[in-house]
Amino acid sequence: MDGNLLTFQNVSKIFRRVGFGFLGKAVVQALKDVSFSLSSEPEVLALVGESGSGKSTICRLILGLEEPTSGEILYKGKSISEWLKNNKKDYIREVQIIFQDPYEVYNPFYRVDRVLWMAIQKFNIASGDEASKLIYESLEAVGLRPREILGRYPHQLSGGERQRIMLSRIYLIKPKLLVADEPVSMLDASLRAIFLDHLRNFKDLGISTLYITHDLNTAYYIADRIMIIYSGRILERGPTEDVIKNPLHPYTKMLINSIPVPDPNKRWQDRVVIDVAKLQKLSSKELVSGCPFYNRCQFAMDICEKNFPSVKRINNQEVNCFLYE
Amino acid sequence: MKRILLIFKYSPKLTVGVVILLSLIVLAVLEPTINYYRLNGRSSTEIGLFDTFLPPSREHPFGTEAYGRDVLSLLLTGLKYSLLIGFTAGALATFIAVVLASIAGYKGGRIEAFITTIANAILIIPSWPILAIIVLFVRKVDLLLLSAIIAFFSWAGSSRQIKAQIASLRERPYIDLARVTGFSDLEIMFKEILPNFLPYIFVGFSYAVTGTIMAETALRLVGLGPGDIPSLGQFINWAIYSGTLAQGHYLIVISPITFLILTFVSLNLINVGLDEVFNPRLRQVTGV
Amino acid sequence: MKKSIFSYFINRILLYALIFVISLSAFFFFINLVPGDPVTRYIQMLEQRYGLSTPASEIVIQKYKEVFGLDKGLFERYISYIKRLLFYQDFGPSFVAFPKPAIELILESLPWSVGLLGTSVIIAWVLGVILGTIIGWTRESKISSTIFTTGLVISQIPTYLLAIILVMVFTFWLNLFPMGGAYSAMLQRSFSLRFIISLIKHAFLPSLSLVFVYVFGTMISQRALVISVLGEDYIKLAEAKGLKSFRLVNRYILRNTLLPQTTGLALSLGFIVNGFFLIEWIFNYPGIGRLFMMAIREMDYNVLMGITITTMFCVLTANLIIEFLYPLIDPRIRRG
Amino acid sequence: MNTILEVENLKVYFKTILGDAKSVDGVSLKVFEGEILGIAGESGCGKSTLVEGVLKIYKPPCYIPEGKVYYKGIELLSLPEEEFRKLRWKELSYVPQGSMNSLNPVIKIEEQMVDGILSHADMSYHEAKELALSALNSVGMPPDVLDMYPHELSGGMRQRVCIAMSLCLNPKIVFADEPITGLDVVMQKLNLQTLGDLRDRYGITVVMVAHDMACHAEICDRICIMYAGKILEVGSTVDIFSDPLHPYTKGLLSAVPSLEKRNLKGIPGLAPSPLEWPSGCRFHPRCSYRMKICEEEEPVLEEVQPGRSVACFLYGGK
Repeated sequence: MDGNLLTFQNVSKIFRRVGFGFLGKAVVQALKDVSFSLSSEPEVLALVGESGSGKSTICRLILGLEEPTSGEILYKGKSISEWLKNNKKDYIREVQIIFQDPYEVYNPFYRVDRVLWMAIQKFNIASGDEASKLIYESLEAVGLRPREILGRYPHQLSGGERQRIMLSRIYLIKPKLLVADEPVSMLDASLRAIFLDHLRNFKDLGISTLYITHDLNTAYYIADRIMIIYSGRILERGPTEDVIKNPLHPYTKMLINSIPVPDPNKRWQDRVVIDVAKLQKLSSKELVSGCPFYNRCQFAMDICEKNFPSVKRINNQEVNCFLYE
Repeated sequence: MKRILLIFKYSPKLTVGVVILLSLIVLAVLEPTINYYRLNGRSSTEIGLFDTFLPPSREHPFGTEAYGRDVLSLLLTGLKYSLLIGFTAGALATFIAVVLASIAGYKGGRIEAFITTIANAILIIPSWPILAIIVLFVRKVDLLLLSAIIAFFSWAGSSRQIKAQIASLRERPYIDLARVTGFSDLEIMFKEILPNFLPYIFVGFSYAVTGTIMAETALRLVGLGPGDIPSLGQFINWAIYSGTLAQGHYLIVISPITFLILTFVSLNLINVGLDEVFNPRLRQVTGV
Repeated sequence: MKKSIFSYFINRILLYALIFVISLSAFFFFINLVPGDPVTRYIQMLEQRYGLSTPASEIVIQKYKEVFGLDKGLFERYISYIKRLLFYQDFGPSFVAFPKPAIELILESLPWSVGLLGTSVIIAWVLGVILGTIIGWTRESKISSTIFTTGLVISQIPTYLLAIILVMVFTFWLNLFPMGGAYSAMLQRSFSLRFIISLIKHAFLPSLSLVFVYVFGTMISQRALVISVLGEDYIKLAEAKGLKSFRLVNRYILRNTLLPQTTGLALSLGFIVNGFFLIEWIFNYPGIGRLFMMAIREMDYNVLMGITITTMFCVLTANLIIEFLYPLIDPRIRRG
Repeated sequence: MNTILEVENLKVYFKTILGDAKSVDGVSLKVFEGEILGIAGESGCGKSTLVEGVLKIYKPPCYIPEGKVYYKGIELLSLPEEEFRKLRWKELSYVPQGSMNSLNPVIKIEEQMVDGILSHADMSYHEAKELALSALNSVGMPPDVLDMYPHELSGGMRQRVCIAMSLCLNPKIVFADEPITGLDVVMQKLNLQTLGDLRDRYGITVVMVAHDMACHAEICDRICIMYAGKILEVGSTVDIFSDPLHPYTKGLLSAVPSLEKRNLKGIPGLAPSPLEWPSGCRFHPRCSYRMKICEEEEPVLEEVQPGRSVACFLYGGK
């Protein structure tokens, strides 16, 4: 037991797409040597990366929807495959998720409250009157009026309402670990803040959250710690304030520098320069042994092409970059 | 109930299709009763009950044919048997299609590729000559065997339709949600996926019914298959071989053809109507 | 990039060869496992038809079986059948026209079928695609939706039933078109105008019964494809570009429906051929469809087998040719 | 400042079986020559439909029950289709949404760029290709892109091709509809700056629709805030950000996350449905300054300061 809630130990994931026929299959390296952990104290850890960087794969690995190609994922010191084999019920009760899409996550055939009833039933949370009391309570806890929600079909509710029902589902189950996979990317700005506040308050219920996003802004708003992932590799991690105010990795710097500032008096002063030809070459996803950011990095050195740097600790932050070797 | 009415209101095609098909089914179901009264308990296929080629009259609304049988009675009997074979073979074919498509769509990977290839092969290869040879050489063909043989060659089309749907349903996040709520594979199949593709199963079924009735009619038209089952195809065969056309009694040939076409058209209207109603893009607009 | 298209072709050829061999084998065993061997059934049929009172002796049946190679074990028969087929393209002798080989009968009728069917399918498909694109593009207008509804009904008529109706109306009732044969029996084969007119006159009704139904069938599916393409973002941009209607319809809409529409044609070929067997029979057109019906009446086993296998081969080849066109239609296949 | 485009009481509705969805419900708006105008608002407020309505590139069941659009004094919506077609792309050009597949997947970029040019300009294929090349060059794309198919380019690159395409004919106005949604931040910045260049380097007027206020802050001169099919506030970017007037604008701005401040505030309540907008001021159910009159009467968009309009009873609004 390392005392952590969740630990990734050198996890890699390779997808092989099987096509029918006699020739041709595609190999995609989604994750490479990913290691991180969530402490047993409730915290919000943000995993920030572009689309296709492998963050959704991490989410599916944790939920047991995929298996790692190599490396191990430990939950409370025991590997996930072991959990799923012996104590599947306990595991899925303790590790839950909020999906990105508030529309497709509801089966259009059923009423929306079914997701709550099913959770109660499958996890033996309560029965009879107490169950409906709990459902009322959990809906109210996320700011919904139960009477306007119960008995409705998914298409009768707005995206904001539906996503909040997902929140109330988590409130009902009270897992130990919540994986939130881009939960606000399809919500309007005016609703995001309210949603994120609820998510942050889950910490008080003893729920740790892995907040997966492409948006540094919301990560900054909600997370205690931030991890930056790029092309299947984690490049930098550390306390939110430190990473945002003092980014170390060139990629993190570029990200922060590219975010538009909502203040017309602080417009961008520099211009983005991108070598299009280089970018085109990069688009083919191959198994690279060097730093995945090599092609776009303005500080790229020869060593970066073939080798990937080990973790370097600077103050509270950890970074994988040869600039700090 | 209100939702169902809204569906019909939204799609007139569906309504027309359902009305026609239901009328045909009612006619087929009432056939024994109607014919009992009209022919005083005699069989509609009995030869020489009346004079040959009588013109339409009150007694014989469609006249009589070359062997002195009442055309209307024969039509109803034919309709009954055609629908019976169609629905039996169609149900069998749909069953095969649903099972195989579920396995393919849900498991994916090599199994899916294998089943798809088989289905495509059956779809591509002209099945009618094979069907004809089998029926020709099998000594005793009864209704059930005939349906089974036809079904064997007819599942591929509906399987294609259904598989595409399952494959798209499989990717939906609510399947993942069910999984992390502790649903088993079977529960997911029956509780999450099945209800959503019931309309598509019906679409597959009606394709299969159309296909099997067409195949059966074609077989009977050239005189293959069990002679004791007077389906509409058999009726047309009798009419053609007794020189009905040469003598100018067109109504006798036209009427069974009309019944068949009505069946096919109504099934297709239902298909198109269901697609209009359940097409996800339209669904957002209609809210049903 | 060159490599990927080459491997695509190889891949397709192998796949079709595999499908052919498997369906051929499945078909062979299927037929041979059906109880009652063809020779016995054939002799029984002769007995019944000519009212022979004394049944044929065992020796005669045995003799027949030897000639047709039916005396050996199932697997042995299979091997020798495949061997003959692959090396000599031989289906064995015909029962009825003995000792004329079945392949000769088939090769005599095949060109008529391929010619008539090929022309009809191409005409029907091209017309259907054009019509479907037009009514899809103008789907709001009254005329288009009327055509659509009419097409919905017509496309459901089986071709062979339409053929019966056409024979009834044009041959028996109006006496406008001749019945039977590919050309008038009084004419010699030649390149004269009279012969060609006769050829067209005989082919017109069989062709029409197929074209009429498939034009509307293709039209319906093309309309659906056009409407789904119209919802794509690239159409919105193309409209914003102010393209002329013809270019928009031609290069942006039609072009993008071509791949699924061609796939649809490939998949429905078998079905079309099924109906065509009956059409030839109804019109007494001298193709393999009619030959097949004659062989059924006479229970001519080798001819039946031969026709079925030939049709399989032709349809699979047609499919392969269509799939070879895919890279021309869709660059995503061409470039990996 | 010259007005180059004027929209008058434009309505764009969608027919549904539950009645009309009034996506754009009476919008009046002026676009000045040489400016970058931002149209902001949340999903379903009708901002994209507004652009489609102005360019008349919507499809049934969408229709325009009333409204006028004047471009250099010509009323566009009543123009014959062929006359309007001639204006599109040449004068009024368009950049589609970033995340979507806006390029025809089966023909080469070259043909897609050239056919837009040849539909409007009387020149040879070769000349058109030269034009396309120089347009690509001006957004920093290499010439070999012409020989590619869309699927060989990344999302951000495709978007740059679209921007290059839109300026081939040197149009007067470019409408950009959510031009950077779905792109990664670096590509967002690059493409946003390129859009800014259209005005700075070629003097093209740009109308940009985007839901992210921060994007507007980066490049826009003026911003129009839309809510529930109506415009609630119009003003210069600096004014809007430093002193938002309408309660909705205030709420929207405090909900914009940023790395500068770690506090966010949402707007309570939910967005209304276009099938049935609220009575009176459409924002009143969610507004914390709500008065009695807000439920009954609809405020009018009115100029309260020079170049600054707002539709709210707090500032008159009658």
